[in-house]
Amino acid sequence: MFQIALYTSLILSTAGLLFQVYRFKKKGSLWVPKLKLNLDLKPALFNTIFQSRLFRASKTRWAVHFLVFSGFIYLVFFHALDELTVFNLFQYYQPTLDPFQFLRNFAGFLVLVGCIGFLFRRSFNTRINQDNKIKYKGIFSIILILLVITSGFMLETIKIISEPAFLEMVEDYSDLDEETGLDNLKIYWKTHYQVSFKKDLLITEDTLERGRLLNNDYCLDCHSKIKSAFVSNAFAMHLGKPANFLNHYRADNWLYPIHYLLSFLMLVCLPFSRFFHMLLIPFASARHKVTDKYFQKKAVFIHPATLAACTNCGICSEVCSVYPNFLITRNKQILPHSKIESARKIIFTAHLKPEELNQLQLGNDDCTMCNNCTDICPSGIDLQGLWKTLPQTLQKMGYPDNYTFVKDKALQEWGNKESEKEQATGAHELTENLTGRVYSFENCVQCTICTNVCPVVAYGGNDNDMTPQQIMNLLRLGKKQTAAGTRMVWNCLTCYLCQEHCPSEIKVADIIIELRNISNQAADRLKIMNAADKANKL
Amino acid sequence: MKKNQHPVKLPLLVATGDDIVETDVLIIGGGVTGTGIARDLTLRGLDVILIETSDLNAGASGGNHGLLHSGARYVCSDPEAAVECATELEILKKNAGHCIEETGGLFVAVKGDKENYITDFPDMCKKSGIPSKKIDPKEAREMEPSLSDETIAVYKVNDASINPFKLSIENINDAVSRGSCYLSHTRIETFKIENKAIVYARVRNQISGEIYKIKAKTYVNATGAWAGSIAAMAGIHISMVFSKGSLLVTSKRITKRVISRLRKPTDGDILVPGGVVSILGTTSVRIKSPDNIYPTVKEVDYIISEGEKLIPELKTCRYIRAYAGVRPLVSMGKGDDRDVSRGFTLLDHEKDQVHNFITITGGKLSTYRLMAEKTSDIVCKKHRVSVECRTKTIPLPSTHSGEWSEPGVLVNDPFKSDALEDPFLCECEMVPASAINTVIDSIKNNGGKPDLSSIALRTRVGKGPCQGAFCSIRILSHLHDRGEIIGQTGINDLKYFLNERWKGEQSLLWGQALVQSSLKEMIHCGLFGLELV
Amino acid sequence: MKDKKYITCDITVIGAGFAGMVAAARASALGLKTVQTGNSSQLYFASGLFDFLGVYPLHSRIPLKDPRTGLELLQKEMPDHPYSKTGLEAILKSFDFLARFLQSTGLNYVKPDKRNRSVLTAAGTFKPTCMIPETISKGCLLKNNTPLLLVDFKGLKGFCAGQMADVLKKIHPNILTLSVDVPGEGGDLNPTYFATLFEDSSFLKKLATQISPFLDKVELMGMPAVCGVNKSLDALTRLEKMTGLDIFEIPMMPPSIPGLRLKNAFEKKLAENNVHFLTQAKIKSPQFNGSEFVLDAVNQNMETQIRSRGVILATGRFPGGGLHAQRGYIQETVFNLPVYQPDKRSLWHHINFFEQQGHMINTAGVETDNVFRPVDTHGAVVYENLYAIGTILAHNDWVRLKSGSGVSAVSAFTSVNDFYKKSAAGH
Amino acid sequence: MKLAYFPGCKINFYLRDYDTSFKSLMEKLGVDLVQLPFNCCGYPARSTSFEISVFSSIRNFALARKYDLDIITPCKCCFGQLKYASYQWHENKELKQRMDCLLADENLFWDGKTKIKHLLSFLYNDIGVLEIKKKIDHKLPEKKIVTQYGCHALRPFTITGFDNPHAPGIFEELINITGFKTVEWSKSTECCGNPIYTSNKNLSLKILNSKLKAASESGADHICTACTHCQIQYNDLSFQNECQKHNITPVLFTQILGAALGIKKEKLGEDRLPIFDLRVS
Repeated sequence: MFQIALYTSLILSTAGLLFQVYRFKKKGSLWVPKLKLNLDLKPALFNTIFQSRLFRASKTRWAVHFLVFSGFIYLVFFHALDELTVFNLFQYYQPTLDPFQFLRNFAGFLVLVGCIGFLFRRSFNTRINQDNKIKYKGIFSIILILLVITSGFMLETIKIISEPAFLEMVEDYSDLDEETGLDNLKIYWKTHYQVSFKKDLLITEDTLERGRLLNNDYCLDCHSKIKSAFVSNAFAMHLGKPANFLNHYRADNWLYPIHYLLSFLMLVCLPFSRFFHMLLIPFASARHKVTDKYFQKKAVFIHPATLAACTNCGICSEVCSVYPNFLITRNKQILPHSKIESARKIIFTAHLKPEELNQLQLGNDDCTMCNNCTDICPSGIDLQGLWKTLPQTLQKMGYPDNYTFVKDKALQEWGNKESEKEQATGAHELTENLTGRVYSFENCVQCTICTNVCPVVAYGGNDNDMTPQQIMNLLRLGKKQTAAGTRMVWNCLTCYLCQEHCPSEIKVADIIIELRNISNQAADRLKIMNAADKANKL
Repeated sequence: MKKNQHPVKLPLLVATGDDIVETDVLIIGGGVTGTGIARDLTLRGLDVILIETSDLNAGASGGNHGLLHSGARYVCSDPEAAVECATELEILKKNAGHCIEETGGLFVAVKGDKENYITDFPDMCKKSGIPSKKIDPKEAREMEPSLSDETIAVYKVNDASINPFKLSIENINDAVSRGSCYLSHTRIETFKIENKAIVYARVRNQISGEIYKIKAKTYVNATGAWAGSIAAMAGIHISMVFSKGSLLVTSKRITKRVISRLRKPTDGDILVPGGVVSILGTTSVRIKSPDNIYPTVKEVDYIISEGEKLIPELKTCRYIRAYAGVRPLVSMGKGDDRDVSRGFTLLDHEKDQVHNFITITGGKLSTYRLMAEKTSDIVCKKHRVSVECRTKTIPLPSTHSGEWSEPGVLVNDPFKSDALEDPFLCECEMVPASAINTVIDSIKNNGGKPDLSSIALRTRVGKGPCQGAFCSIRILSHLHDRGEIIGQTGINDLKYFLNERWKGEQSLLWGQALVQSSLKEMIHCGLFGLELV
Repeated sequence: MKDKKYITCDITVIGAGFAGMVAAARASALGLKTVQTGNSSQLYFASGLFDFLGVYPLHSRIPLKDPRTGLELLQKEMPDHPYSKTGLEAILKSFDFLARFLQSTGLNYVKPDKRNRSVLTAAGTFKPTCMIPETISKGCLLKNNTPLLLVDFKGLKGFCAGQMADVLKKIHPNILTLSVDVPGEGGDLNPTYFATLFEDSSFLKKLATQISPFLDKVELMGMPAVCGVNKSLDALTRLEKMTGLDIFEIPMMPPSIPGLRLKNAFEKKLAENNVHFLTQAKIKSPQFNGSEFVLDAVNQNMETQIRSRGVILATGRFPGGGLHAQRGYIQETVFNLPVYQPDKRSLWHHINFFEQQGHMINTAGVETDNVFRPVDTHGAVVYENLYAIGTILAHNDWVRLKSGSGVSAVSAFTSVNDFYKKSAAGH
Repeated sequence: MKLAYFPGCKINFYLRDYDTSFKSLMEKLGVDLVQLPFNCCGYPARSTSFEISVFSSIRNFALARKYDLDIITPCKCCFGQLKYASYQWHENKELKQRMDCLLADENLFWDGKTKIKHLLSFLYNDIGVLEIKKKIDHKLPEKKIVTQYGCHALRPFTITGFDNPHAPGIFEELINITGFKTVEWSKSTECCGNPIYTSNKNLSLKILNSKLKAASESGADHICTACTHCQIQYNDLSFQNECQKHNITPVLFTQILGAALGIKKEKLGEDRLPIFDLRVS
């Protein structure tokens, strides 16, 4: 059965891997131009083995992660695969011998502590928790690890206390029976190896000493002191009465398959769960940044495999420059860890609601390209490359950035929706409200100085429509929405020359900026409306 | 812009020497009544010439609130007129919707207004069948936040605002497109009367100085305040009384609805929104002659002091201009001119021994169509034409050249595509060169001569805050560029135009308006030295 | 809590229009530590022509050939007019100072002549003025028979050569016109940007080619005043060399490029002279503590307390904000000085815009003593070291008299000199 | 002197040398810089929401306030935005309350006391040109240079109070003491085009080009900005296609002044101009 399970899981895992590779290739061909892989191996190696990027990002998180990583690596290579590794290295190898017994426990302990650390962080980290959907992502993998480790410890514990196992061993490796002092050995093992016997045994110094001698003769070659299995031993010591019960039902026999089945499950899940990051991060951190070549070739995404390397750790969001934007708009798609999740959805499942897409466009628009997230990403994903390419993708999907949207929109269409918008705007929005108050622009004396000093008017040519003064006049004529839809409002450099030169001291630039806010809001609404229209038609 | 919508081009009247132009009906006076009659008669199949001594809406038609009464204002003083207003309102809403903004109206009483008028008001409305609805003052202040906090009673009625310029332009455009003829700047010199009938009218083109005759079967005198002097030419005496009403235009629209004071109609108690501005009025001052009228400082201050009781903001807001109109009243009685008669006077001069001469005067903007209908009825009777009036049913078409008289009109698309090729000549009201060109063509089609004043009449040019300071010279340049003006007339035209604008500003120049006008004087007197020319 | 700064200085000039600039120029030239507040954009409205006295008496409606004759009569008839307080010599001196000051910034003016100069304007009319930029000066060569080419530019609104030619035809029959399609530019041309194009040789060359067909037909060429911003004379001379014509600029409506040149010149030179300029700052609650003025110059984000021994009030009239008209009366906005004004609003304006005597409101303003210190209703000086200069002064309808720059310059010059003399004596 | 260093979003990854040389310069002048976890200044959000942009700035102020430090930034855009936000915060009570609430959520507060200084105004006003001149021990060669003031520091003057917005001079003064000679040009106070680079690249480059043209016509060898954004515009874009013909090299002000103050080459960043090796002592 072990063999069947092993091979099945190996086959499944390989199949999964192949599938993923195929998927990346297929999706990749949709989104990414054919570029050489162009790998840079040194940092990748470094990052893979020592998680150097994570170390740079956060020492504590690195410490916790490294607990799991190192423990896990040990367990995989020196426990699960012991037949391939330690057996060949050490002739005398026995899993119950020190240092192996101790190291196994220690490694398991490390993983256990690390995993608890993971869970702990998930409950207390502030920024990542802003997105509940992501908060619990990957928790399956953590729990699976926990289960494997716990089942391992439980198995060991049970084996320690198990009378039947003890008796089997005695039978296999000695010729002892009741007469030849089996009881003495039992007594010794009860005291020093925590075996739980049904029968009460009389413990005296004498019997214990005899048991010790028997132990030296028969057992010591293969069994180090049980104290070194400090986790399982501790469990065993505190197990108490249920031990007999477990012994009776041969818990060791059925815990063993549980343990390896869980382990195999992990293997199967490797390509489909968070475990996959173990393979993807090396790949991601080996890849070069998005270069201009991508843009020239009109590529719209970074490589899907790189994208999949994200572990939702949320460190990127902790350094995000525009976090305050999120605090006000509560648009999760501002935070990089949410954005990348959405990007993954777009590329792999393509199921995003219009509002979500719009939010993503808006959130991504807020990005200042400060590169903080990319710089810190422990997985080495070129996040900024993604943020740069994302607008093109979204535009193709019908969610252009607001500038393009407004530019392509006829002013007429803009004006037609004016009335309905009038109700929606201005509600509870904290602004200077310059555009809403006549006195902020009515003092215009039509001298056209603002227009004359404006670099956009001077160099804009066909790119521009209105002049700053005409914007003021549109406002006076009650055409706020039309004014908001003009290109001038979007082309404005906010250089404040107009405002500085206005003889009537009208806050021309501030008004134009406020109009751009209005225009942005209007564009958002229109885009959602358009999307809804489209959906309705379909 | 749809370029193919120009009015049908008329064969230009080339009248020289003793040439006689013949027609069925000669209408004198290009106000709303005159243009209304022209359209009415044309629709009934008559051939019409309309002459106007200056240009459209030069008299009271251009000097009023632009208010379409629901009738509520007259329920106490003149219930008959009230009913007329109510019926006409419905017809106009249906047929000339593009000239009308259905704002709705509020009648508002503030502390200190007479109690019994307030309490009687709803009953009187009911009697005349005019819908009105009582509104809680608090709620009213939510609807119109600028209302005084001393508001004590509010009634909602169906008042609406109308653009009288657009109305006249559309009426005459429709008449012309159906084959009638409009001659602006054409003045009656004399009537030739023989056998108790007018044989022909000698007219003079005010611009070219040409004199010629127009021979018609019937002559309609629709000259409003000048009805008396025209009638006198035919030897008929009409006793006219002139009452000047002044109005103020604010720089922004203060209320959404028409606001009237809930009291016996007097001065400064109506505020009518018109596009992006509000118009506050009026006064009632007896004057001797309807010529050369303008609002005085005293009137302006009085109107504001009355208006601010209703809407306190009127005290501090910026005013763009003031203008005045003359109510022509055929009066016999005494007292306030408002009491005399707001109903119209239709005189068939058959009784005065001139058979083919009709005078229509008085009345109000709200009932212009009815006045035109009644007048046309008489004309038709004289012509033995038995076609029913059709202005009740046939909607007034909307033409392109009428569009630009609308405040705040934006033909949106050109901005995106043609902004570069189509500069704004008037920046305040955003009138592009293409619009000016359309209007120039339309004026020329009607046989007129495009100049600053006639363009300003048909567009928003000069009506914004700068009051012609910047746009005048730009448009003058444009006219020269197009070759519409040749020779010296340009400067005189400019001076005349600026002076006309000035009449409307000089009484309310303080604060920012004074700043603007100082700038205007700096440009036109300081730099160009126009006062020396 | 706004940022607060403290400055101590000799003299504060409130206002950055023409008069304020001259005052600051004079004060800094005399070595006074000067602070200036205001909005210099008012200079965009300046024609760049310095008038002395263009018309007097007003009802004559004839431009004065020689301003001195008008001045004599004016001094006799209008003893309250600012000119009556200074005399011819001070006026000429102030013009001279101004010319030298501007020369030092690279802006050349033609010094005053005994006769007024007639400058052709964009409306086709002539404006009598005294001192003019060199770029405009050749327009005064215009004689009846000089063949003249008037050039306008498509897209430059409010300037039409054809219209000017039409107006001028009566007195000057020999005019050709040309409307230039500006290469590389479409649609509206905004003067300030357009003017910078003239500083580019390749643009001038293209322009010269367009003019070339007219070269043998005319001797003189007039064009709108947009020939370069900072190096206007240089640009004009280059164009003259390319075409071989005498060229002059024609002032047009605001924003005026000659005004912009003045603005740039003043701003640059005054900054070099260490005049501390607080732009758009408003003076709030000025106080005098017996020895110096304490002025709070308030910005949106900053408050500057200025301590200054002297103050020059050059806030201008209504457009500059020095005077403010309520519905019933006129106020001075900074010190709330008494304002000479018509009794009631109905007297402010005449019903005829072009009324030959001018509008009465234009004579309103601050009355001063002979060195331009404001006086109260009893004729007593309000503050020892407070001066009012420029268009804010009463009894000077500068628009109609064509005396704006002259009064501004002479009042600025006289008042700063007076303050300097006093403080020199005091030290 | 101790100041909180506000680097702004772009400097770290797009103009690292500016960062390096700025830090060295401050060290040389005896200024301790403290790095705080600042967020974006809020300028980019001006386009979308007034509230966000002000909050971003105020949050930075609050962070600095926590350590009782004033802020210094080498970026004019950040400087202008922080000034603007502090002005709005002082003016608008409703806004103030909202900001207080938002800050309280993160256990922060701001009382309006933190000041924001730009590199140039700090050098000019707080240290003094004479003081710096005294420390200069390496005269640089007389290269001609034009300065670009940067819109957001200069305007609106009534909010930033940086320098005379029409005829500014502090930058020139600070450069002329190094041995470089500033040249007058017509466009020193105009925009470089960077703010709309992402949305309207065409126009942005047109404006940049016009500036480069004016700069080269003035006969300058170099252009210098003392603003991260403007500098990026010149550094990254002025060598692109159409801009190449103007022979103007952008230089960093901090490198010039640093070199003049005798700061070691290595401490001024990686990308240095060869002129630094040609010091005239």
